[in-house]
Amino acid sequence: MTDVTITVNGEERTASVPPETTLLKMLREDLNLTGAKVGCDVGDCGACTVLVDGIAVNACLMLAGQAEGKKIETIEGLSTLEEYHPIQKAFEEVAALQCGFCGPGMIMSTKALIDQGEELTKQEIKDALSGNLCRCTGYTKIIEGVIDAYEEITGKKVPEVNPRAA
Amino acid sequence: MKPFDFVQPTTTDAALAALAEHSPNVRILCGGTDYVVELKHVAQSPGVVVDVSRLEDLKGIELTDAGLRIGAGVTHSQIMADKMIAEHAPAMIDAAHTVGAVQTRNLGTLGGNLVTCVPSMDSGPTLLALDAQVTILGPKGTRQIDLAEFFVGVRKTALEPDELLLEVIIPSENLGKPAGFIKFGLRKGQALALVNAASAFRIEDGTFKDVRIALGAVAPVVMRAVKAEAVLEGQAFSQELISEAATVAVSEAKPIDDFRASKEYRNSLIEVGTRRTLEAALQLANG
Amino acid sequence: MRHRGKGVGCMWYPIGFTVLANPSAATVKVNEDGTATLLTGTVETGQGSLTVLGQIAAEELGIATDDVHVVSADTDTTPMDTGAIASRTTYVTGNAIKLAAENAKQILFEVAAPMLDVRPDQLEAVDRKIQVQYFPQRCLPIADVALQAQFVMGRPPIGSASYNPPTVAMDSETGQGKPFSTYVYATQCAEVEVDDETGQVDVIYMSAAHDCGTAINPMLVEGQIEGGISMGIGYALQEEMLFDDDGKQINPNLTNYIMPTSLDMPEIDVDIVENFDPTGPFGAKGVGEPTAVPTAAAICNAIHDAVGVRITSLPATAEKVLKAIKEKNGGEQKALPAAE
Amino acid sequence: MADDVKVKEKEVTLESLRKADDDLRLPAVPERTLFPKEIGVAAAREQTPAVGQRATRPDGRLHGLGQTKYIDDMFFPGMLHAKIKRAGISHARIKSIDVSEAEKMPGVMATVIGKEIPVNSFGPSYQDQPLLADDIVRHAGDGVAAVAAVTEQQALDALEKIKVEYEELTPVYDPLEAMKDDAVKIHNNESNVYSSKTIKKGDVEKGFEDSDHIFEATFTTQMVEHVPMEPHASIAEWDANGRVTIHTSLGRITLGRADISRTLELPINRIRIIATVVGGNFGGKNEITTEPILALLSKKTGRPVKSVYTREDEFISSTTRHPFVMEYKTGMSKEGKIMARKVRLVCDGGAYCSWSETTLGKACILSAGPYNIDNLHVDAYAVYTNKTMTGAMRGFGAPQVCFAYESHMDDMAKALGIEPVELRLRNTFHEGSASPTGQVLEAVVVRDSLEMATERFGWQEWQK
Repeated sequence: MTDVTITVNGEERTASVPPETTLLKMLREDLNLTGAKVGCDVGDCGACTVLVDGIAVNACLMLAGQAEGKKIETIEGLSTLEEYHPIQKAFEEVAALQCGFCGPGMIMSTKALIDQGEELTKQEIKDALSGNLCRCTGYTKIIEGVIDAYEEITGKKVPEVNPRAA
Repeated sequence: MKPFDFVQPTTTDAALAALAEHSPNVRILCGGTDYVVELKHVAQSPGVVVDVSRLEDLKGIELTDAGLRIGAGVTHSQIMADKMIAEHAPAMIDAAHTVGAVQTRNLGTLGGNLVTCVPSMDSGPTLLALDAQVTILGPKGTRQIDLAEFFVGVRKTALEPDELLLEVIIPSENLGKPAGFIKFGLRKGQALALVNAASAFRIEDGTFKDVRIALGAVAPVVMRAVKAEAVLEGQAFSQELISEAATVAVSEAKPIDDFRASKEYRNSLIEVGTRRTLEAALQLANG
Repeated sequence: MRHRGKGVGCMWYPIGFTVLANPSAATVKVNEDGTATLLTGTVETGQGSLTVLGQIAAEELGIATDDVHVVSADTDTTPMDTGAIASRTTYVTGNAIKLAAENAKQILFEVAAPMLDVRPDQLEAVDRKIQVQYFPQRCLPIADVALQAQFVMGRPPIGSASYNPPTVAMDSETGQGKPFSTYVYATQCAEVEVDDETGQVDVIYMSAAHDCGTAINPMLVEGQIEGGISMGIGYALQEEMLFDDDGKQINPNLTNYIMPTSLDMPEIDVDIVENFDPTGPFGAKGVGEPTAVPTAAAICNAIHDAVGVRITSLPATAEKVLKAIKEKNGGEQKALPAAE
Repeated sequence: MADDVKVKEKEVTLESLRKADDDLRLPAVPERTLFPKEIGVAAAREQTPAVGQRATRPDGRLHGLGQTKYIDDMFFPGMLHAKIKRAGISHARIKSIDVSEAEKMPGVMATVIGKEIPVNSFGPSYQDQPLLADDIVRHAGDGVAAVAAVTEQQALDALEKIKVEYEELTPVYDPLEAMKDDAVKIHNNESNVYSSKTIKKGDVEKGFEDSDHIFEATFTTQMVEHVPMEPHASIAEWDANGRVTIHTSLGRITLGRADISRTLELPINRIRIIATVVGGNFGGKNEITTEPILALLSKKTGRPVKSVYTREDEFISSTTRHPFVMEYKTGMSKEGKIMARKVRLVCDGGAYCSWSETTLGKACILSAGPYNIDNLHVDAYAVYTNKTMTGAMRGFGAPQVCFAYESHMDDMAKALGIEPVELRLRNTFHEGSASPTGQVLEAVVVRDSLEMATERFGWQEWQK
């Protein structure tokens, strides 16, 4: 067993896990943070997306030991007792999620994207979400939610483009 | 996953020591986007897994006398965001962008992509087209070889079990060399390559010079289409010649027939990919 | 060269099981403060059906969506339901809920009638009030009536009901009969761009006009249509379970089973065709399945329009499209040297 | 030699690691999720009338906060993990199954094989599917045994120790081959055709005679998966009163409960199914899968038992969409009126019937398209093959036939020189049209939908 200490959502946590434990398994089974989901367990679906030192990763592809000492953000850490996180709020308002299983991963990818502070186009948003598979929504309302949240958080606008223009 | 031991050295010396100590029951882990997947499916424990993701020597992108040095542990996302790469080898950014999705690019490393050495790797063709070299660190010190020699076979490289890939170097004379990269996959996002192609050349006095055409996913390892290069080398540039080179490239490749695509279809893509990357490079050459 | 093309796909689709009974039952309990609890045995599988069913109960009781709490999917506590299948939830379960709410409302009316000095059949439930038809000023808050019903009259306003769509068995020789109570209709149009050298098809834009009777919740209807289109795009262009000679699946993973990502989705415009089905709850029918039905047809017709090839076997992969283009061009296509 | 010694030492370490893993690791204190205690409600939820409002979803809020508990997010004290051994062979007779070695593996608490299931068959139309194959394996994804162990890895390791002896049988994968008289029979039936449907309306031969043009075409479609993002998952817990509570990702709990009751020979009132929230269905979660197996494992061990399909399980052993072979023959007048249509549908029904009966029926009725056709003849067949079973999936046969009849329509439009949308408008159902089954249709808006979608598209003015 290895002792792994990580900072999760601002709080230092330690768990004793076998070396072959993934960060995902440690979060879900040892820290009881079940927001990140097991959708494929091989890095295809993105349902387990969490932020490690601010970047989006598939927690199923990172060994817990590799996360030692790092800052982990999960879906459970977004909202506070004071604030409903604007991404979560926007997703609720446009009904971005249907079955919801992809939701936590989708939202964490969105957070990583918006946190970068870059100006975003719709194409860049699609690109940033292409590692998060969703079967219910056709991504349409999810992208709508991301745009709303981005505009709310940054005060900037995502430019309108007509894909049909040759 | 089958149980294994995990070591996480913080210096290259410690990493080499760990490799030496546990060889041959030892494997190197860096980004894990490929190897952790493999670990989940293997029937036998690898024994010891050495995580090299914390080695400072594997990090960083910098200009040296030799050229542009990219640490083996640099992630695809870091490549995409790097200003020096954007300036000196922009085709690498196009290639990095086609690797998996954001999450894969954030974890996956350039070195890992090369070491895994699957035919469909996305980093290989551009680097081959730019005559990249790799530095290998072992118990006896470092050695430098051409990337072309590094690729030995499917999932087989020139790395010895006790060695470590340290860095990739794009020689200084090739910085800014016009190059194009294209990837054909089965969908727009998160696709494995059916065919990858990269081309690079200079135009001097209206003729093609130092032509490089590299193809991925069309042979056991990423390969150069040397006959196709020869079609162009030293010739005055013309569209017909580019098309001819693309046709010749097809004859050099040995793509497989599998469930993703037939050999015939891959051949069509090799032709189109070679032509389009040559055209892209030409556009850059013409400014 | 890239070629644009347009294509249309039109369809019809039934609601509920083919002839077979597929009943739903429901219980609606109006609480003493005028809010309500709905018990249904159907399962929320992502569509938002619980929200829609809550809206149906709320509508019948004249209260708001938020006033209804929905309890579902527990065989110990919720009534029989055939389940989330056959695009039947809004229509069949919805009808059962509407009837159950009507029964609960009837108790409220009977309690309110003497309070308002009218007959129960002269009342209606609107805006959280029980009021006299055509005399909106003669009203009582539904909360007051519910409280009265429960604690003074001793008649808790609880209603239960079931619904099964009426069908007529099909003749075994000719199939003549009435297999379904109702049908929905839809059209989708696709604009694609086809690369004639690689066969790659980009779906650029889709418009979709779907009939679902009354849209109980237009936002959720749109979500169904957009999601159905994405499934249709995968069906049209990429997805296929492949087997080896021993009957084992070659691609049982999301790396090699190619379902659409966000980058593969076009812009979509959704329209809901105005319609009212008198047999459905407040005119509603259903929308779940039909959304995935005409997409592949529209896309394949657009490919045909763009490059003149007819794909007769799905999926229309880039390889298949390129092969068809080459066959069509026959000798025109430059022959490639045969690789060893 | 020195290396060998080292490896040996290693194995001891690994073994001890595994032992340490034997202890159930359950979180002592649940982690908290923060959120403001007073999140406002969207106006649309507060408004009357309720119908027509773009009301937000209360469950959607929980999804976004990561608070929704799907089955895999539930951990009960003492809970075991179950895994199913798949046959990996598409057609075979099982000679023997030996689980004795598996039962000795660390952490393994119980195993189950098909013969232990009281009634080892289920299915919505025909009960032709075993929960675990006990005699004949009919597709490679068929389960043959189940293991419950303390950890998932222990269960997986134990699967490797299960020995199954097979006698290989000739497989048949192509539905057209499987229809032939001399084809190997997958079930103990006279024919592999297990369901057929017919619709006859008017006089189709006369209709062809009256036509100016006859068009024929054949279309085929592939097998696809639902790919719900949440794989099938269940937890079963047998209690002291002989009741079993099952948390499951099932879309139709009432009928699922009846299936479980039948397979376990247990009174319905001793079964409780809680489906809470299902992470995507699309028709794929309309049948029981492992529930009775988990119930038995729970009964044997006195512990809750959980099973979550891997993505691979999801592909190879859950239902899929039917591949179809569709032959169309349509007679047209030169003005573009459909005079007659003959359709033959063959649906690859996979190893078990599942929802194929229903799919075939719907496909048969819908195959004419939303068009007035006075003379129609449709024959449809569902055929067993040694492939993953095909079942309910969003559209029940409709996406297949729609692809065919709409592709066919465009080809005819081109041949007749009639604009494709115009050709459709000349034939669409209208209020009071008689369907292929003679049903008088009401609330028909197919024309409206055509006009609306094409107008939004900009069909008329669109240029390449």
